[in-house]
Amino acid sequence: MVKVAVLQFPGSNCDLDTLYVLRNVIKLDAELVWHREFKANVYDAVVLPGGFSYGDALRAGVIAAYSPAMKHVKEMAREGKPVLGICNGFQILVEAGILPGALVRNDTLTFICKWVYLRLENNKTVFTWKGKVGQVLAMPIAHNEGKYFNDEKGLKELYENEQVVFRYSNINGEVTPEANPNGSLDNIAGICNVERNVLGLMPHPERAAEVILSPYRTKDGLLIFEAMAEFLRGKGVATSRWS
Amino acid sequence: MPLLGGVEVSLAEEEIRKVREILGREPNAVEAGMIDVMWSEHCSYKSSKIVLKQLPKEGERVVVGPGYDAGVVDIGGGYVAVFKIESHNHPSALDPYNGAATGIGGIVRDILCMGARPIALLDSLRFGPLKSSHSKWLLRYVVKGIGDYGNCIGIPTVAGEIEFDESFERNCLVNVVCVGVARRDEIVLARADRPGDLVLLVGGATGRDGIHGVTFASRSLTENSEEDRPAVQVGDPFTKKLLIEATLEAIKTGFIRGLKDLGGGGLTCASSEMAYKGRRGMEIDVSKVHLRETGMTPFEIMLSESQERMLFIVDPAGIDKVTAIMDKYELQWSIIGRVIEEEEIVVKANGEIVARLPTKILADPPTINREAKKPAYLDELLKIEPPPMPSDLSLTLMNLLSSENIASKEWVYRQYDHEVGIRSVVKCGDGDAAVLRILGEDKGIAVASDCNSKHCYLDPYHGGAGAVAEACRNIVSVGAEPVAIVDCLNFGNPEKPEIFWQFKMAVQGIADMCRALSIPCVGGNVSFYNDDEVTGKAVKPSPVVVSLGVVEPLSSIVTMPFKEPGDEVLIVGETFRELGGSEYYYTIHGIEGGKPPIVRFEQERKTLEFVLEAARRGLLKAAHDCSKGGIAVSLAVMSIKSGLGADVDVAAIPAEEMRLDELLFSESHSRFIISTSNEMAEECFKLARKHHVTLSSIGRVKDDGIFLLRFKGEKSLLCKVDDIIEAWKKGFERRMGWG
Amino acid sequence: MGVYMLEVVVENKSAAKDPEGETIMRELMHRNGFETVRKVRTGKYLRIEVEAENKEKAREIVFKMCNDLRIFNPVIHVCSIREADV
Amino acid sequence: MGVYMLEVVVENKSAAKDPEGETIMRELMHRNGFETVRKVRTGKYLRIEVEAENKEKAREIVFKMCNDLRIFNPVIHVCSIREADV
Ligand SMILES: Nc1ncnc2c1ncn2[C@@H]1O[C@H](COP(=O)(O)OP(=O)(O)O)[C@@H](O)[C@H]1O
Ligand SMILES: [Mg+2]
Repeated sequence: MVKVAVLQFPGSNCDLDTLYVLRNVIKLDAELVWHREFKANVYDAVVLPGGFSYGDALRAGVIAAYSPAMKHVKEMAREGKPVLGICNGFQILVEAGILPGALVRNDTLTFICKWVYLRLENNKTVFTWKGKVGQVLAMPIAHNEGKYFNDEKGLKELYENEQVVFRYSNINGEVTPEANPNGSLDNIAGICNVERNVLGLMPHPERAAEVILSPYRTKDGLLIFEAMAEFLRGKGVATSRWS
Repeated sequence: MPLLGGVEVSLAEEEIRKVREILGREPNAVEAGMIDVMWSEHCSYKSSKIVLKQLPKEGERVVVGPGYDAGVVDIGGGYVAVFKIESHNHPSALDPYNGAATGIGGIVRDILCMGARPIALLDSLRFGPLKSSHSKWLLRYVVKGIGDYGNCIGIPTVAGEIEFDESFERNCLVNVVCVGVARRDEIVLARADRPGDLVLLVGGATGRDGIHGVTFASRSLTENSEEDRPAVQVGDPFTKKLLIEATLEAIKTGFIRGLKDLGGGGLTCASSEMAYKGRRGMEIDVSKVHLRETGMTPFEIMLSESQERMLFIVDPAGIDKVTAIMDKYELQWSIIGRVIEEEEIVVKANGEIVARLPTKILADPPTINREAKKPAYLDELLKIEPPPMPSDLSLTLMNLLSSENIASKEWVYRQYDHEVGIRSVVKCGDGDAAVLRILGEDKGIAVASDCNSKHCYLDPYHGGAGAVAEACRNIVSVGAEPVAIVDCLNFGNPEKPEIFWQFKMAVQGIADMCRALSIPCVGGNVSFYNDDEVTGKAVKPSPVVVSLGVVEPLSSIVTMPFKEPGDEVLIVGETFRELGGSEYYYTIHGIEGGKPPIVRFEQERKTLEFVLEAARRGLLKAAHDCSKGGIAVSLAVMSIKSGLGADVDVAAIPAEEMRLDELLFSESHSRFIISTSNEMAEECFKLARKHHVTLSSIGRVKDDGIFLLRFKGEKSLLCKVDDIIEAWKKGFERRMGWG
Repeated sequence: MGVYMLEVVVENKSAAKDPEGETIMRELMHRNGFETVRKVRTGKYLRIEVEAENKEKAREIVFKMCNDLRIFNPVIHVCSIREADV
Repeated sequence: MGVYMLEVVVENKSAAKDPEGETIMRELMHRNGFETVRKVRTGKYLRIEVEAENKEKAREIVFKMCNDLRIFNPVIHVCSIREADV
């Protein structure tokens, strides 16, 4: 049986939500792991949930990035195991250098909580292989520091390596300035590593995994967790890189 | 200020005499300081206690009523809901950011210390009109303070309300609500009843901050309040989040015998109230308390109101297990004393006794019977002549929709995480009340907070009753059954007989309405002295009521937007010529007086029962109560939220004789707008007859993009749906400006 | 007329807590080997370029602005203004 | 051993936008009559007290710390360190 860890840092606050979806909706064997007790070799995948690790002191994610637990996360990433960072989890992955770029304060200068649409740009990752490029997903965002930034060179590399996974779009999948909630570079909402087993995204798929929670009666967030679950069970269009 | 025990206290001369009489001696400085805070209005409820007695506390579902940190009600299936409201008005007026943030911190502790996991926050706010830059500044930072704190600790802010009125210009009101859930057997009480149990202080280190915060809250704001620095605290949501998780984990050990948060009155209040409830005493050694500053005196330690602290009464057998949990979360803790047999609070420092007082003198101070007198202004205000009828009602509606009191509050709730916890089924802006599901059950909790201070000003009795009625209507609107309320009573200086009269009348109104609906009041908070010493002006009386309901199954939830073209639009209830205190008078005509709405108790009950049964039987496709702005605004909002038009015949509205504008904008109670399919309309009428409720079909939902109200063959009010959407959605944001 | 650059720093008063500074010190610095750090306080920094007749006038403008526009709240903050090199 | 106080300011690189500074200038300052303000940049300010043998050592420690602990993110930030009065 595969086992998924939901990694808890002091201040994580979407940990229980993520666990609920993994256990009750996806029916995976998942457990909460306190950052001090986290070990790479025990788990087949790890999710870094949303929240405010260390109260966002200095910069969102930066202190957790120095936690010894992140060495284990890096190791899992290197081994090709699925690593998913949601919201604060994404911020931590970026601060830890596992994913490139920076996440900075929203252009609105405020926290933003709202449902947005995402265009799937890359369906060759562990988390998106069940989707189609161009597919539009509805999910909520809830963050202060979610504006993706990278320098020119960094952005070029992202595209060359097909690392851009989600971009903010309108309902028709058009990537427009109006559809960009926080000022992210190129409307980028989520990226993966070159090997495509690590995904970080600002929107919250765990809040969009049940029809009852969606204003549109959708459950688009499931796509990500289901793809991961089936991948872990040996299914999916695995490329040689993942094996 | 007078002296007691050689220190300045904020007590009246007569109270000082009483202290000496009860004690039979002069207290020392530490004791005097302890008595001073405990006898403050904030801690003792000395002015309000007698009046609050009338509120009904009993009910089948009540597990814990008033007197503890939060009310607890049974919601079935082995679950209880815990909720409470608190004001943080004074600190927020000086430092809106930290004042509001620490308000959230405080109310969360109240829920937590009952043993429940906090699952939702609400905020009920009042400011001066937004044309003032001061009001904008207050609002901007109050919202940021609530958002930053609530978002960080991962508790969604799911609903609230905001009112604007000149009377709040210098005295803003910041009331915050927290809701928790627990299994019934997990509830812990703030009680110390077994001698030998250990007293464990956990969380933030104690500093000099907030000493005398409660005496400050029990006074009016003065010119030099800005120098009153100790009253302003800085919140630490990160530590609070750890405290929440550690506390819930500690309760699971079964060794926690009592639990209380440290808020106003600090260690003095927490220790004496817990001991008093358990009919025991407590010995506290202040030299054991972990401190943030050096050289703190016993006086300062006993009175400090430093944030993010909890007091645990722990079975000695489990102390290691409990402190190991605190260590896991890296929270500081210290064992500072033990429960004792004798009913007294003994404070020691370095082996010496520095204070020794009977618990009763601290936890049960004498009450005051204040004088009440009906204000002279009232009769004058009621007599006001009706203003002329506007020539363009469409424009009038647009102006109302874009007014700060009615326009969408999206600017505010965008900044609140209202989804964390994955329980928010009906979120901010979706319905009259928020609905939170109970994870793993087909059941939800609905909550809404309400108060119309303009109504209350003109008639505090019906205003108080109306706040209960409106809060319950909001619960029923989403298909839930109201089961209990809590209240937050915001008034001016109770030493003024006119203010105390307002207070008494409002509480009576709340109590009578609760009785009429058979709904208990399980808790509350009183905030007096919301007045300005310079101008002598008090806030409009604002008894905020939070109603909590249960909705089951979740499929019976009803929301506000119209659903499909062709659906029938109906109005429940009758409209009276009650425009006093209406948004229409205030915004369009600048009038403050007139005859305000009264609550017809029996009719209100029947109306609520009808709508609830209709919702449960699946007859309602949409429901919305009529409140601020009257029928016209309610209909418009249902149209706006759906993007659908409507064609309504105003002449079909059951009402007493009045002008068209009065009919459209009167704010009479006991009314709802509902929509239903043609097939179900007949059932609705049958049900209305059964409940003896007036129901009238007034029009249809349309998809032509037009919002139209006809009257006697004429198109009296006609707007494009896109235009009313624009007016309502942008009205607030436009006033606030950036970010 | 010249252009002058001024720096504005807004911090919590020293008697008030600064939880962010405490967290940075404890969880980031001390934990990662920089134990000799004794205290960290955080603040907000603004660099302002303003047109004025002279240095003193520039300072006056910025001072007035910080007060009038509530760049800081005297209840809880201290605000310091200094000159910087353009 | 002595205690030295250093200031660290983290700002966005000049090529990167600073929406907060722009908003403060446009919406707060210009709109309220302070039109002579030409530019506003915001940053994060840290005041750090560190124990060290001497000033130079203190500076070295803080310098190393800023780099090692990502006090700034080199993709977007610049960081300046200066001495301050204790
Ligand atoms: N301060 C606030 N915080 C969170 N939500 C709010 C706040 N003010 C209003 N709301 C939400 O906006 C919606 C409309 O509120 P309100 O204007 O009071 O409507 P109504 O008059 O119909 O009750 C509700 O869902 C309410 O919860
Ligand atoms: Mg309502």
